[in-house]
Amino acid sequence: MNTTRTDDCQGIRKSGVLSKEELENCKGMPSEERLKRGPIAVIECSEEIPCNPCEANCPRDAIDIGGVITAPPHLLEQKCVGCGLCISRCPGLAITVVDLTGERSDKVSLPYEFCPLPEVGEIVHAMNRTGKIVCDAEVLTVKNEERNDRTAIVTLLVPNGYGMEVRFFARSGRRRN
Amino acid sequence: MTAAFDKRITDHPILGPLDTTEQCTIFVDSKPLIARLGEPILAALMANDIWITRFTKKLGAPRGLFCGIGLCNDCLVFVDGLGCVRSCVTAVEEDMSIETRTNEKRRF
Amino acid sequence: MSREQVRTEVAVIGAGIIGVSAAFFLRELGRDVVLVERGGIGEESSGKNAGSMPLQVKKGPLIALCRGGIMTWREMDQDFGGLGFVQSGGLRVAETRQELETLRQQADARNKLGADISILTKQETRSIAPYLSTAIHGVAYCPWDSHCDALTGTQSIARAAMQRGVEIVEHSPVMRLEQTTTGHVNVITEKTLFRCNKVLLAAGAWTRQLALSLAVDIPTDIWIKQMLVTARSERIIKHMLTHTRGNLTLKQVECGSVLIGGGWIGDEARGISRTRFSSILGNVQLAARIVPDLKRLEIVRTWVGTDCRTSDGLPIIGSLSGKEGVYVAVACVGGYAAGPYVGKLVAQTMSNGISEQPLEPFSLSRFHVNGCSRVKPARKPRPAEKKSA
Amino acid sequence: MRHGRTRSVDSDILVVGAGPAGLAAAIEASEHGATVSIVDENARPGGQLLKQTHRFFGSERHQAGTRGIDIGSRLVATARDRNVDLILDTPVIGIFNGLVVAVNDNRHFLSTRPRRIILATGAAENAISFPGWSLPGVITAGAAQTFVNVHRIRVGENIVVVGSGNVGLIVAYQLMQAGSNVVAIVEAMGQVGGWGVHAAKIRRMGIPILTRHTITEAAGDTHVEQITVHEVDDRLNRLPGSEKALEADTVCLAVGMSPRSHLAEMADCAFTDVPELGGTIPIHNAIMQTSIRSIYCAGDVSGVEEASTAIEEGRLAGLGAAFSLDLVESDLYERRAAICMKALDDLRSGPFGQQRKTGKDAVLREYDEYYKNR
Repeated sequence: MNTTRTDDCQGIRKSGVLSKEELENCKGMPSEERLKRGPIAVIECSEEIPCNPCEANCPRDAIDIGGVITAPPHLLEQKCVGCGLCISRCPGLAITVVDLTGERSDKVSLPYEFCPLPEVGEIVHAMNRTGKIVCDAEVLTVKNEERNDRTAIVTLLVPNGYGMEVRFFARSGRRRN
Repeated sequence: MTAAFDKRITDHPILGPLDTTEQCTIFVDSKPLIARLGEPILAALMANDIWITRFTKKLGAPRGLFCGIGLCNDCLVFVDGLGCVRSCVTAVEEDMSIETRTNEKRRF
Repeated sequence: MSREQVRTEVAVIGAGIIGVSAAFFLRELGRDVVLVERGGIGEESSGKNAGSMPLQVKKGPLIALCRGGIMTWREMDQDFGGLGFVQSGGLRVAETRQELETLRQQADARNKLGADISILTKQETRSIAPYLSTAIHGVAYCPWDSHCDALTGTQSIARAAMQRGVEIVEHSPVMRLEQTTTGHVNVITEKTLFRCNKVLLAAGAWTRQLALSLAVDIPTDIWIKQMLVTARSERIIKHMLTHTRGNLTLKQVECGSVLIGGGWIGDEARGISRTRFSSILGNVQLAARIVPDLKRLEIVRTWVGTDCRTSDGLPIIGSLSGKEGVYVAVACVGGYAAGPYVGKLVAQTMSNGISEQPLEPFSLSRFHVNGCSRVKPARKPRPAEKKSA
Repeated sequence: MRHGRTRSVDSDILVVGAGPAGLAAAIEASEHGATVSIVDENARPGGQLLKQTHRFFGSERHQAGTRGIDIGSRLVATARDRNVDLILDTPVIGIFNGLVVAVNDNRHFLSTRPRRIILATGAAENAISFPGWSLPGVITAGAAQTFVNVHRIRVGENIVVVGSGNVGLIVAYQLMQAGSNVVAIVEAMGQVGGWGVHAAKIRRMGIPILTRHTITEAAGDTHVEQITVHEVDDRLNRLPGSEKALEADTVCLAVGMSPRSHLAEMADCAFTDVPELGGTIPIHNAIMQTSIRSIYCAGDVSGVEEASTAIEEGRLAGLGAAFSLDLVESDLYERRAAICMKALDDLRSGPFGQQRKTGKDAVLREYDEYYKNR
């Protein structure tokens, strides 16, 4: 079934996918300048829902929600170093850490709660926010530490330009040649 | 079901590997089947690919799992010694003898 | 608010078993009939009872009514179906020698009135009903005893009446009745005025209030009683069972459920009836004592129903003297069996002025002296706990 | 049908339901020195928390970021630590004028007349009907969750989820975690019902959310084999010619829940209808006391919300019941109640909580009306 629908660009409420405008207006998105400088969290959380563990767990106080628990998180991009601790803390699994500084490829670290976990070096189908396969990716690291409480953090190597697009992956059964 | 697939979730990213150390034998329509000790009858039936617990009396329509928490009474089966029970909330026991109502000769 | 005016030959008030049957038979006799009901069809006593129809527990003039009733149920079930009618024959159990003696005496009296009861010894009982407790001393057997499905019975008769042209108006409480100078009766609901030649009051326990607007007292009251039903099971009970003491009815219906009743009373608080736990317990204990196999079954539901009671235990049927064109037909405790026949008799009376059985014993005038009620309302039921003692 | 007393229950407070609300109520009340028993019909305590493998939202107070299953085990452990008497496998069958009657696992009646009753009986799932809805393979989302996450049985291979509220979205995700394939989520409204983050999680796995669609048939001989969906207009009328066939063996219905209020009804509690909270619920005040002074309610039975609000309501009910038994000092009572109420307000803020907040306010108004008119 074709999963891309005409209303995909109509925003999160209509389609479940953040539109370009929503992403741009999202307070958890780092600026382009900041993205160029090194790894950083990308918090794709645009709605007012009662939730704040990202703020509570950030060791550098780089996420601000404020007094009202339903306020969407505000990423303080100068403080964030892209440590990735928030990835597994987010109940909505809405946080990734991206590193766009690589010469040939971007890095995307994302939460993965499926088994079996991919292996390092495995080639996977990288998917965008609508589930469309956009490129191949190589699994760089797989971390399933106890502090992440069963949410594994998988870091993918994707071609330059895909770091802000790839948000999920599917196993392909292939390995690096 | 159209295709065969593994009914037991042997590994799970959050819940971990399935514990199958404690098993028991139950008899479903006189056929011996393996169940996990303490699981509901319906889980044991489904794990063994039995999805129909009964046929309705009036229309002969099949019934099976619906609510899963003992509210809807769709999944009634007959257990020797216990009578008519809700299979989704009644735990299996060793040597339990269960009759699904796939056999319409039985008049319930 | 102006009401829509509707002309009809006969209006029947109350869509319980008597009302729907009367409407059915009035239509069969060629009358133009509207049936007006304050709630839904068969929602009160006629839908909430346990469907027991034991003829052998009836006495006096009720026996003939009940025989007619059972025959009418049978005919209707053959005619259009859906009544769940089963003439299983009934056993009335005696737990002691004295009780068996009581049964013997009652059988002698009732057989003269056509009850066809025979007394079976312990051994004979065991041979026809091995499912009964071995402690049973004997039973009275009556081939007339039957049961039906109260959930569908009244509904099915109503449907048949509709198919034959009866108009049924549900959810329309009758506010008052008026006799006009032209000899008509106006039946007034919130939205409609039904102008009719004749009206039948068949509103069960609510008839008393209805008749007040005509300045007539119909001495009935309400008895709240409760019933239980078990999960389906293989066939255990083959007969309609009753107890000499009158506090148990037991039958296994076609789907396999066992219905347990016997007039155990429920509670009432602020107009809402509720089951009473001691009654559930007592009823269950008694049922399991008589049929030990019931211990295996689960009770899946209990509920309360209502019974319309009269002080002498007989129904009130016939025309209201001095009230031209107004008729009444209300049953009594255990009146469900007789219901369709009561409807038939009153339909015949309303249509032809005469019925196949005399209705004099059931006339309202038995309660009245010079237009005044001469009896107190029926007494309060005894507490259930005492019944099981 | 056997009867007789096998064990006696003589606690001050009887809680019905060992889910998040009931456990929280019991813990709170026992903290103030009340003796508390919880009766639950299930073999394991925890209620719906037993199948919530996902992380919870909320704040630190609500153990946000912790998985529901773990919150459940913590609550159970705390209740056991506080000597709360957990009576399991024991459905309560009725409340007769203050007499609570249950049937325990040996099929014996257990009856007790506690000084206070806290009803935390939860909610039951709604269903929708369509041709084929009674076929094996059409199940509720809760059934799917129970069988997948508690009993570890895969309920189907290719699954269609009906309803895109949080339950539908979360269950779809958990079905995927269990190795099933979710074919699509079908939603009759023009937009996704649940939170964007849950929807985004589903979409990026390639699962379509068919908004403005409804299921119109489940076909199959003795099990679902194919699903038909139709597109609908604003008024939910099917658009002719819009039908699509989906190959699926299972349908999960996630179409809302209704409070399980039978016991409150049997106890003669006054009711009000609040569609925002799932239907007819017992009216109650801010500390969850119903119109019957000795009966409190908490959790979904007092209005369908979620586990974090259920826990807060449970605390309030436990606190209120203990206070009414003179076990809590006034200022402590007021302090603790204020904290719970503030937490509830937080959980009900924002566009998604607003509706529930409005519903709860309506219940409080009804309660005041009720007492004014007496």
